[in-house]
Amino acid sequence: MNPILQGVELMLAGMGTVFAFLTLLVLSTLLMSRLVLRFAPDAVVPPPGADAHGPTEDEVAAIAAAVAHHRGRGP
Amino acid sequence: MNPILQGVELMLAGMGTVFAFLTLLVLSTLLMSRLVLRFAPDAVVPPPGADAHGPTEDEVAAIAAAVAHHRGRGP
Amino acid sequence: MNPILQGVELMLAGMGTVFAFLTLLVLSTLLMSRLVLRFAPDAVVPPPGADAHGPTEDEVAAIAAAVAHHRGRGP
Amino acid sequence: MERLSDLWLASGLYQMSWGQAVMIAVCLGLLYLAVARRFEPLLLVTIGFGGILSNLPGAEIATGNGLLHLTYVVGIETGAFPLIIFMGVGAMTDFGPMLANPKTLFLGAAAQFGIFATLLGALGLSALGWFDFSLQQAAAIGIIGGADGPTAIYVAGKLAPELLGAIAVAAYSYMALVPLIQPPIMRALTTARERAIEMRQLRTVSRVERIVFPLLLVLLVGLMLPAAAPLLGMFCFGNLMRECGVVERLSDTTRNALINIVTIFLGLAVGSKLAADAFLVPSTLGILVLGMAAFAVGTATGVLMAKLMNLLTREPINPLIGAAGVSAVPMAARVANRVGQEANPHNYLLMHAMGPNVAGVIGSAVAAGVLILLAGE
Amino acid sequence: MERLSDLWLASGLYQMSWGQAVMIAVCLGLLYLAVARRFEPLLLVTIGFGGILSNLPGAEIATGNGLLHLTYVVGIETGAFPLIIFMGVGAMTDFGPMLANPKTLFLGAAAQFGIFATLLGALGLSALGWFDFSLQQAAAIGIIGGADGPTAIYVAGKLAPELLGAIAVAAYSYMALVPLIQPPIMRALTTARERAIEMRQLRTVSRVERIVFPLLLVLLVGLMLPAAAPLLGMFCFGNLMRECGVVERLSDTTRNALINIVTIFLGLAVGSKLAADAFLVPSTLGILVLGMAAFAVGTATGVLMAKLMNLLTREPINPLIGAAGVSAVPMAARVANRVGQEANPHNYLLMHAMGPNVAGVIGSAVAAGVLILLAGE
Amino acid sequence: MERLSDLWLASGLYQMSWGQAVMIAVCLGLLYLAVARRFEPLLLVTIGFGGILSNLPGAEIATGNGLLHLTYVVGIETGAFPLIIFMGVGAMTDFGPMLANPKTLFLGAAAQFGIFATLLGALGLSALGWFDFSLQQAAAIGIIGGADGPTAIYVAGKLAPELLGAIAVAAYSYMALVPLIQPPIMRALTTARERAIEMRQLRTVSRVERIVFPLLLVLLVGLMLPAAAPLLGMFCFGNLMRECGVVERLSDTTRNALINIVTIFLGLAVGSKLAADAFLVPSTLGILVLGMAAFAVGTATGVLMAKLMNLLTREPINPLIGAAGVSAVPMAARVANRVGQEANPHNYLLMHAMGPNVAGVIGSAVAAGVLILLAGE
Ligand code: NA
Ligand code: NA
Ligand code: NA
Repeated sequence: MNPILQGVELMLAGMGTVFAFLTLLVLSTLLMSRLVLRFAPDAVVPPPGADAHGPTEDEVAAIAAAVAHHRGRGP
Repeated sequence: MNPILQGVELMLAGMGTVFAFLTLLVLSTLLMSRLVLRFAPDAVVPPPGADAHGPTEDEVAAIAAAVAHHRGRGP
Repeated sequence: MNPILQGVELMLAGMGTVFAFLTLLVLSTLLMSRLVLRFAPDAVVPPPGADAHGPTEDEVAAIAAAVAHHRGRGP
Repeated sequence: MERLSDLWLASGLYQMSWGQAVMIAVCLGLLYLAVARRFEPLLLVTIGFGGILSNLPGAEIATGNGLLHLTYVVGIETGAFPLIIFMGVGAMTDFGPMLANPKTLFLGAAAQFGIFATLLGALGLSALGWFDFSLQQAAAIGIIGGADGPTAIYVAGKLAPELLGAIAVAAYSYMALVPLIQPPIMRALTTARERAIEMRQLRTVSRVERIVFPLLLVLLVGLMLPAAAPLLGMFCFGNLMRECGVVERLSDTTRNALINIVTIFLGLAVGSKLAADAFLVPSTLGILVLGMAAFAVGTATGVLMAKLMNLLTREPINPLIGAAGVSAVPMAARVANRVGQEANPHNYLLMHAMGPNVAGVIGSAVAAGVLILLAGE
Repeated sequence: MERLSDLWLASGLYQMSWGQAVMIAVCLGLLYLAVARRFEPLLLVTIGFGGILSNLPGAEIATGNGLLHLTYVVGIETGAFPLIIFMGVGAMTDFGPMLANPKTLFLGAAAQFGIFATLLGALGLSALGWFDFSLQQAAAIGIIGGADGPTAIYVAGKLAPELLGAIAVAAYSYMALVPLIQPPIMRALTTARERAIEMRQLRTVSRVERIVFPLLLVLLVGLMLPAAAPLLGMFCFGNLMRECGVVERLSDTTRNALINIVTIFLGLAVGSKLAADAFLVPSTLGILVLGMAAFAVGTATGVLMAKLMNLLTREPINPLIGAAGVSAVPMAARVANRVGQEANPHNYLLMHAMGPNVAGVIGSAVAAGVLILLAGE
Repeated sequence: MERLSDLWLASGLYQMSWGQAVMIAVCLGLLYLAVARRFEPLLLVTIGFGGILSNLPGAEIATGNGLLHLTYVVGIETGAFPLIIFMGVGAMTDFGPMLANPKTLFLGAAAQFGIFATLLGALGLSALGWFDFSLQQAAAIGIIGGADGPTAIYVAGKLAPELLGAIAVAAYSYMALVPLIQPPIMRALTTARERAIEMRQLRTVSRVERIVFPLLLVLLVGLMLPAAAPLLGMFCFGNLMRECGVVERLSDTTRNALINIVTIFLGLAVGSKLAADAFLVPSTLGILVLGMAAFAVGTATGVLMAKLMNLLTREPINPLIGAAGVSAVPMAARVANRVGQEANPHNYLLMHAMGPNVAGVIGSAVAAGVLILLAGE
């Protein structure tokens, strides 16, 4: 078969699949979100990593800032 | 041979070995401890990891606690 | 060939190559440094690792020291 | 048009079997337990997700040159992953409580009876014609009673790789279920007064003892039972790195980056054994039932051994800590502590239970060595 | 004397070809861009240095039993390295903005047109007789338009390993050049008023949604297009570890030690494909030109799709965020934000652009699956 | 009964040879030195424990499909582990002092005489009939004088894998013994006045110089001696990652998690070469004696070279820093500093000694290249 034709066919199949897949993903995501928000609403949203052991980088940075703040206004 | 008999034999050999091994381990551990405490007593027991470089997770947590404590009672 | 002779030959070739290579390296390093200092002088020398994300071990240590200092002279 | 039909023929929807759909549901269930109930999440998240990937028809991740199959071949067929995990576990293990009271090693020995009783049970069910387990398979099922993930995977990889998926799932699931499985058995076998026994505070253990112990253990296992030497050797190596105090950077990497990396790939590789055609077979049901029995029997014999020791020795032992002898570190020790506090709120058994707990790791590694040696081939 | 001549015959000076000298200069150029201009430094430093090592004649690092060649065989021929990197990327990806506004997934779909247009372009240039790309090669070149390094390397490794060096260099270079390539196209296709559109603030996304989404995605891809399941499966696995909150230690290692280690060896292995005889061929020039076109077309179709959606839906979309649909995470999202602020200083598009940005990752992985399925063999 | 006899026949006690018992004692000695005396603990703990495991009869860890043997095949036969370690060492190395005073490179050249003198010595002992070392073996023994672990393991793996255990143990042991071996030689060859020489403070080195140097070095080695390019190339790659400032996350992982992981497995794999039948042979004694000589000769020629340079150049050099040219980073530089302070308490030689110290690493990698090229095959 003419390679250009093959390419066109591949483009149609490819973009078709990409759009079909992402359309399905949009629909199922919307459905999923609706179901989750109805049946499993979590009032507080713990940030990912909240269960991590030990202080995170951000926390350490916060500590550093706190110390800096304290020292800045110290005697 | 009857597989059940094989199993019984394996159980006897297995539990026998486990107990024999752990009995030997108990005896040699008691002996080892006695020898160590007699010939190589270390007055202070440095916690494992004392040689680690940099602050440990616990130390960082302690720092965080210290800062929090300080801020809590601050003006 | 006599292995000792082979060894002597290898020693001559080896030490010769080592000295030749390192002489070339000295010369090209001197040349490189001269070129760099002329054409690409950087007034401030940022320490390596300055671009690292998050506080470094040293910084955390500094925080720890700061807290310790503060607590030491606290009430 | 032809392209469309190619796409359809290659789709999962077209190719999926009922078994694969069931297995995906099972794996979603494992993930639910891991995430919502925190059942051994490190392993059940990775195994569960690996299981999903392995049941997507056409993805070919768990076959041929697929990543999960290659990982299985490289890491589990060779035994490398469980051994490295065991090294990491060694680098996390504190032998202090056991060294302070070496008698607790006997509790770790007694609890291994669950392994061999289950082995016999598996052979019995086969004799009844309900299942058809060979001696190797029965031994691999028994090791679930060791309550120790890497040991179970190592032994199953050697003796019965075709059952590895079910054995690993059973081992980790029941380890997570220890707080449900053990307390009724512990209460049934003890009086309230026994459960209230307070134990003498443990002595301090010196640094030299901690350093010498892993060397003593590896030499003893080398002399007595070399078949257990790979498992216990790597365990002792990790522990020596931890305790010797001069290779802290290696020890730290071993119990963090290295064990984490290997855990991820171990879990995925075990997941590759959850493909429907291998997992949805009657023997899986047998493995799940027998594995539960293994935990129960081990718990019971651990408690009974503690009671026996109370008859024979002067210093009182709270029999609850015998249940920690199955291992399931540190869950079983926590369970012993909790059940003890129900009977006596001033009772702090946690440290006392850590002794039999780590002894159980040694005990099941020794049992593993015997099984590999005598049931292997 | 003979030894001296051996040394001279074995020296690089004696053996070096012009091509190797040129390639070393090219690699020094890549290193310059990476270090002085911060062009994708993680990959261009490692690829560039690997390229230098591969063009030292007589060193034999990139051939036979040389380290770089072994790394290539173990890590890229098997697909392991790009898949592991993708897992790490998943562990770094926040699907929140996309979940808050799933419509932006369409932008990530539209921008994949760059891939297929480029594929057609490669076949067209071959029909004109300028180059001689097979269908497989054209598909591998097209994937540069996915603007996603690991996807490009994975597809090229499967379909056209002989072009992998050029494709990887093009993909990472153009990802670094996104701030230069995209803005003119974005401005040309939009009015100042469109660029000034402010978007409604995104809703908060719940933790459960974040956990369920990767499972939904992997199941959908398994049902629809299993050929994309390895890539998207590992991506979803990383993301699940990140979001589930119970395996933080695995997630942390995945997005730090593990992805860093694999990046180093991936870069060196890709560098091993920069040997002069494989890289200094006319097709490389074609790949560079076509790759640039792929980015441009994808940017354009992303923007145009956003304009089309504005015609069809009520809630206004700033068409600039369509350009982020090519992926090039997070560079393209930042570019959209910057161009938006030029038109309206109060316009904060960054979060809105992250949706199409990560959608573009999914979109190009789906496209990769189609290409592997239909152009493979 | 039969089972009992199986267990006995499989036990270590039954199978152990005298040689294995001796080797276990030797390994316990290495562990003692590593832990109690802090002799190169990172390597001697891992090698020593690997050696114990390899001498447990019946454990079969260091043979066949045993973990240590597989590790050896994958990591040392391919050269991958020493090369990765060298990359990590590069990421830890500061070339600043050497760049500030490039003349010190000559000291690193002179100290390599220890390598070639030892090679001759090994051939001489063979000519006398005391030992029977081939040219390859003599070259591998000589490289102990490079005082650089990964280089020694890399060369021994290529030229004389059968001697690798003894060579690695000798190299790391003598590196740990540098504070005992070097000072007497340094004092014997210098006057108190020479040792008291203070050196001019080093100039600041710019960031660009630091970045360009590893590139200059890898290109020079590629042009002059490609056989040394794998070693020095990986070393330069690590150093470039360190200095370029844009891939800090890769550089950090390289000098932490990655080098730690590889060190663990390198040590275990080297330990697998400490099995009694390979190690308890007369040639090991020869290797230990020759290795000691290698360190001594290298120290001496380094010091003498510094004295020669003092005759030829204006700016005075403290001859003690010549001893640091053997490498043994950073121990030898510290020794030079300490001996210098004995003669003149205001003398801070540490930074000055770091120049020849890292030059010694380059020098012995070049020597390794020559040996592999001319003695190989
Ligand atoms: Na156990
Ligand atoms: Na994309
Ligand atoms: Na050296």
